[in-house]
Amino acid sequence: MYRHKVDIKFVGLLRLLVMLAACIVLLIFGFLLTEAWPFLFSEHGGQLFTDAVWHPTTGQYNLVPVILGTLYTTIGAVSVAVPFALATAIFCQFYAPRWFGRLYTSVMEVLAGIPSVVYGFWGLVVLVPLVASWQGSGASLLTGILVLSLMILPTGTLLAIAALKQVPSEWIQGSYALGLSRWATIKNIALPASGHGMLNALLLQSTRAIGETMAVLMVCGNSTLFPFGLFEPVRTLSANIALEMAYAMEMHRAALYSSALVLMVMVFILLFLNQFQNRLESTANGKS
Amino acid sequence: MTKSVAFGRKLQHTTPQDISLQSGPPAISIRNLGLSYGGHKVLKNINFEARAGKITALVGPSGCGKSSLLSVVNRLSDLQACKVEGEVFIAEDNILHSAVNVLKLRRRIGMVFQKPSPFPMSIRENLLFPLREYGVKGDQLEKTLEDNLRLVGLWDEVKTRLNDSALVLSGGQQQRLCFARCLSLNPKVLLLDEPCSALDPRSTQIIEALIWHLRESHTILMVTHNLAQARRLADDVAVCCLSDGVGSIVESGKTAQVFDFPAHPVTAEYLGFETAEVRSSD
Amino acid sequence: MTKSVAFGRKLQHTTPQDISLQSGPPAISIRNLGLSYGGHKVLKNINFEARAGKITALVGPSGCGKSSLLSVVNRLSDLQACKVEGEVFIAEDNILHSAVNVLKLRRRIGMVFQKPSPFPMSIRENLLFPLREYGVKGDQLEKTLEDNLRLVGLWDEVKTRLNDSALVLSGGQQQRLCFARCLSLNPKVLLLDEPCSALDPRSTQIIEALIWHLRESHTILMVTHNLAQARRLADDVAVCCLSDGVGSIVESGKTAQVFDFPAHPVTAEYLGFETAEVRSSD
Amino acid sequence: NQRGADTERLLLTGSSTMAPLLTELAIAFENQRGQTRIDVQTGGSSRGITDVRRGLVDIGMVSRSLNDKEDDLQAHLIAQDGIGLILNTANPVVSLTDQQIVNIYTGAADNWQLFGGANEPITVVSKAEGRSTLDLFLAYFKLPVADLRAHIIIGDNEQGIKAVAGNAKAIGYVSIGAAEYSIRAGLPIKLIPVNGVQASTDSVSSGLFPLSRPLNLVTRVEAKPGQVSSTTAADFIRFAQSDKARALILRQYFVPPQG
Amino acid sequence: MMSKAMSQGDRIIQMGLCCPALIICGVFVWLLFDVVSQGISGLSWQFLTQLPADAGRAGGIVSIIVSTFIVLIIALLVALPIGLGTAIWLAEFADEDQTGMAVAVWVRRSLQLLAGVPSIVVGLFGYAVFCQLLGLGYSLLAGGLTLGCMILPLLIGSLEAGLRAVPCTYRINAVALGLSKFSVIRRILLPQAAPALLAGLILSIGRALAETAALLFTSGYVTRMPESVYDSGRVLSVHVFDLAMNVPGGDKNAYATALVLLLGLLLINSVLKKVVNIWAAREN
Ligand SMILES: Nc1ncnc2c1ncn2[C@@H]1O[C@H](COP(=O)(O)OP(=O)(O)OP(=O)(O)O)[C@@H](O)[C@H]1O
Ligand SMILES: Nc1ncnc2c1ncn2[C@@H]1O[C@H](COP(=O)(O)OP(=O)(O)OP(=O)(O)O)[C@@H](O)[C@H]1O
Ligand SMILES: [Mg+2]
Ligand SMILES: [Mg+2]
Repeated sequence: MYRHKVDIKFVGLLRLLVMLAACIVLLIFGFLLTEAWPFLFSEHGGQLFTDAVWHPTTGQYNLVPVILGTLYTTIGAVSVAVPFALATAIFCQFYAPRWFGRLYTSVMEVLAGIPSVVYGFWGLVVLVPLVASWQGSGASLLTGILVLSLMILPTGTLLAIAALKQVPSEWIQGSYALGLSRWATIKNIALPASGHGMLNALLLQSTRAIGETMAVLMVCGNSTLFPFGLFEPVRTLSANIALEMAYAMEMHRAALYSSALVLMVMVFILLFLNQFQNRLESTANGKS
Repeated sequence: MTKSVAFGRKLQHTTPQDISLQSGPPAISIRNLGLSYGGHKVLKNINFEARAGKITALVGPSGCGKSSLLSVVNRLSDLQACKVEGEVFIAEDNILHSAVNVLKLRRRIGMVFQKPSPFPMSIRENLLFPLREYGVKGDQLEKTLEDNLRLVGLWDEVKTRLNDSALVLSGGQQQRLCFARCLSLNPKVLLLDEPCSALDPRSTQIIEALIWHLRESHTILMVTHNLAQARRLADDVAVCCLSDGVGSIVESGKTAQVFDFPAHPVTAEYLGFETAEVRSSD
Repeated sequence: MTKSVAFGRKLQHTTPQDISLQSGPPAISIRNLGLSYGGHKVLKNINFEARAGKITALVGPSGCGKSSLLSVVNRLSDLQACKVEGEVFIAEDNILHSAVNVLKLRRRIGMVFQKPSPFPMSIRENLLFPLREYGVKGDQLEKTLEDNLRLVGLWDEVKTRLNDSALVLSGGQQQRLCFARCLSLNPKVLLLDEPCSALDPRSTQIIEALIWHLRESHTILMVTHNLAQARRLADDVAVCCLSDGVGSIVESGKTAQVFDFPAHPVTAEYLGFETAEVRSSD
Repeated sequence: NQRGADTERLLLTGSSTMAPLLTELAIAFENQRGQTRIDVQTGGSSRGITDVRRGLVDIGMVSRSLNDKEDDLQAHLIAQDGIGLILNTANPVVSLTDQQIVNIYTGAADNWQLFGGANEPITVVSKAEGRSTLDLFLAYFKLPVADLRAHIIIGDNEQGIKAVAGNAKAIGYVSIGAAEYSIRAGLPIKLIPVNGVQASTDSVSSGLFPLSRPLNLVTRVEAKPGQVSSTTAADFIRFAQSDKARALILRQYFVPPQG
Repeated sequence: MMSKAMSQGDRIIQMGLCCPALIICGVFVWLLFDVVSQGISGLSWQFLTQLPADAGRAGGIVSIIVSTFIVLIIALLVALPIGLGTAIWLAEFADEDQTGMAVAVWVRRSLQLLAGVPSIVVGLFGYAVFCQLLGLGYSLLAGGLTLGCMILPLLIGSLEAGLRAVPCTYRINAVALGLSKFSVIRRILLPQAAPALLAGLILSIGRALAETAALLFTSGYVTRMPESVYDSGRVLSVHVFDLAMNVPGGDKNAYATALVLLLGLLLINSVLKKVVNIWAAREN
């Protein structure tokens, strides 16, 4: 491939930057691996899935309820947030008056910057008693899902709006010129054309939900028992780390780092699923 | 988005919401139309009539506002940051009235754009999805697909790859696809913005024959740079010219009349290019 | 992205990296060229010559691969997912050789596209920014700007708004701007993909005169659907036709020869459209 | 990190409970001494211990007493923190015996009716495993950690206070100082006596309250002599244990050690 | 827009879409109202200009604002070049050959993975690498670097999407003129992608300001006015966290600090938008 002189240097620089960006995760992975090593690669390793409960101070390390808790909260939060984010994005872009769209975007931008403690705090003081007055202790999977979905909504909405904005106006105009209604235009042109960006936003928000710590910690109840219902308390992997890391010693500490590794593996699986789905989609559409 | 509408007296005899889908093609009459993009005036004092069931050609130099004019007629101008004044009557209704149901209006008015832009989907879906939106179902769909692709002479070229993306078609194929898409909805008025600009002579002939065939049953307003084409096809011609950077219609009337006895010196000059020989000027 | 290159014997007498920028316009000779998009064959067995300093017109039905052919000549095909076979010689160099410096090559070969697409910047910058890239400086810039805009007849239309965005120009204005941009780099070969399709007759005449004026000093290969234009301008004509969905050159030679005594029945049929009358077919 | 050669620097890491207190102490010490700079960082008691052991910091903050395995370290008591059980003020229950508390925390008793309250399930709030408050609680009630049945597991005190304040059915245990402050600030919680002893900072300071933990500053036993920082460290520890620090400790709702 | 351009179905859908938008609005208004109403009483000129006292219950937050600002600047200084470079490579160069495409898949995957790492883990990692390995100790620099790592995925994601949305014809035209990719990117693609760039930047800044756990372990807990980037300094979100969770009676100032954070974000966002608008106007 022939390149401009400037471009040769430019690409070199870019490659360097790309390597830097890609390396960070490797470094983190390596860091976790070394910290988790004494636990993961000793006789304890299997205990993560075979022990009866999570009682690290007595040498019991069953992580399954916590993994389930993470899955439930994430799936729950994403399935609550996605319809709302999508609906509001479409509303802002196609139905609402322009000023509303602009105002809404600004508000979302600010909300995206609220520290997760504030969401957690608000959840703890407002939502937990609200749910408690209805059923259970209030600190539960349900509250966790609600707070988490609130947290990922602003960024999700913003990314969805951005994806819709990127659909070329020729296509939108062409559709309107056929006398098609807005909804037909959205359904057939805008959504498919922005699908890739939407999916990316979804993925980003799912990973964010998986990794979120503070807010979840404050409203979920954090019990390490198996969760059986919406009003039961759950603990997530990241809350587990945040709750216990400060006081954990030796094997307990290594077990916590192992749980961080488990978390990363979960994210990784999610990414693979996504890619698999992408491939399915592209073969279905018959696009090259 | 803002839009100033003339609430003229003429309106009183009609309820503009109910743009009727009567069977016959309607006449289009443009009165005192002006258009400006954010303060920059592009068209002013446009007055002319496109007769029902006839072909009216709109000719004029590049940049004089022909495309902009067309976009007013089906209210696509709503989507641009432009300001429109005056009245456009289709049959008896002033379609610039804010209460007009623009969806019905646009369904009734087909448009083919200067730059062809198929949707990012398969060739088949490009035609079928608008139909489905309008409630056409089953076998009817496939039939309409084939009929319309045949009409524009594209069927044989694409019949084996109907499921391929429409975006990889050649320029001319894209334009014909857009024409077919527009026809599949059975509009009564056709706005054609240089429908043959990307086409070879064979396709041009197919499209010209098609346009000719659509006369009578459709009111056709077409922009063309090809004066020979205008002469061949059009019943009427409107000549749009720039004066002081603003476009206006300097002359309109029966084709033969305008071409052979141009009333306006600007028209005469413009039409003079039709026959110019390049080599001789060298 | 992949690209198969014929390492023919012919190559041995030249070092392809050094596409020389000699003063005169070079001849283009295309040999056994084939092209396919991901398995779908579009062109095969293309053989013809565009003589140095002459105008060669490439005509043929829509979708037969004319644009694709042009894109091979300046290696724009590299950007598409297409496979190219055969050889394209410009002067003595096979430009399909992988070691060719495509940047120098493209600088030497100007191209005007079927769909005009100015850059999203001011009119002035559209012209000046490529020049600056090539190291042109100072007063020279302004001069080149004016000269080239005048050449394409756009100067008077835009001189007061050189700093406005080029994207709001009308279709025809955009195309002329792209032409001017291409000329400002002083190419020796011009590839024109329907340079007049978006133009009104007046601009068409300007551009045709310009093309005629650029003859001798440039080798020009132009795609056109306008057979009259081909006849007016071209020294040679190559006719590209589809057979079994694959394009190939069925006939090429001196314009008068091809038009008046077509050797091939397909050519005869195709050229027959030039004079066809639509109304009569109705 | 090496600016101002004439400035002595001291770094403290450890318990987040102690961090606000030590920040205030550090400011007071700096004002007194001049030319000194004390940075307080949190990270948990175990971080404090690890960092002191590795020699990364001069002083660690540890909110529990040192155990047998930590005899390479030396603890300097600077304050006491009592742990009291709290209920929502809407709860009519006013006292619980130790056995009743054990029953509640093991799940054997799960309704307030059993203790004269409303017919409502009990929401048990406990601390996360490994935390020194939990260890203290378990040790006092002689409960194995495996027997705990908590509905809400919390991290910091304030979370516990807010959890109980927002839920009339909840019971929890938190730092008495924090609880007293919140009660004064009007939050709907109340402290209940443990083993008949009123839970208050006074009973903690008098040594009567059974559930209390030490707040320690920790150094290495064989801190190398002659280091500037270590003398500064020694000075600072002495300052933290002096009378001048008492007021500050009280202001942070902890209990200065008696004597 | 033009309300008359709607069919019956459209109107129903508009209603249908309006509801979620209003629900969301309602919830967020509730949340914002809480923060604002509780925080506004603590807000004063003194609060913005004094140092914190009594573990944050009294005094102001000036040193904390300064620390936050420095950490944010460092994070952006680190993340912007890397993010921009990576996004450009991914969007413009990765598809050139087979290896590039394969590498791009992994780079993207690693970034998405990075987005999923819990912030507390990033914090521990930042502590291990920047504070200990690189010897920066608890410092604003270490905090900024850690934060830079955290916002990278978000930044790159939106930048790449923005670049990819620029129509291909520009690239083809530029290539046909034999222009270097560098100048095409600088003069055409980046200006065209500027709105996306801005959106990504605003998102990242929001994320950065919201971050707590990672900074607690790296930039630290010290409330003193920082004198250099090597000093430890507490950022706003850590302050909010500490006041709300660790300091009895810290709620009021926690709310006030959260409010300051929101107002600051609003200010930064609007300034950025202005700047980009002016820049875009100049470019065209
Ligand atoms: N969206 C827009 N914003 C601002 N100015 C515009 C816009 N669209 C068109 N214009 C300007 O309005 C004038 C008329 O443009 P229009 O596209 O209607 O011309 P046209 O007659 O169709 O020309 P052509 O035959 O070359 O296509 C031109 O000067 C153009 O620069
Ligand atoms: N990128 C692509 N991928 C796949 N197929 C393509 C691509 N580009 C063009 N084709 C196909 O190749 C054929 C030739 O296209 P090309 O654009 O070269 O035609 P053309 O002769 O220029 O036609 P026109 O006169 O209509 O512009 C067409 O059938 C088209 O569908
Ligand atoms: Mg036009
Ligand atoms: Mg073509």
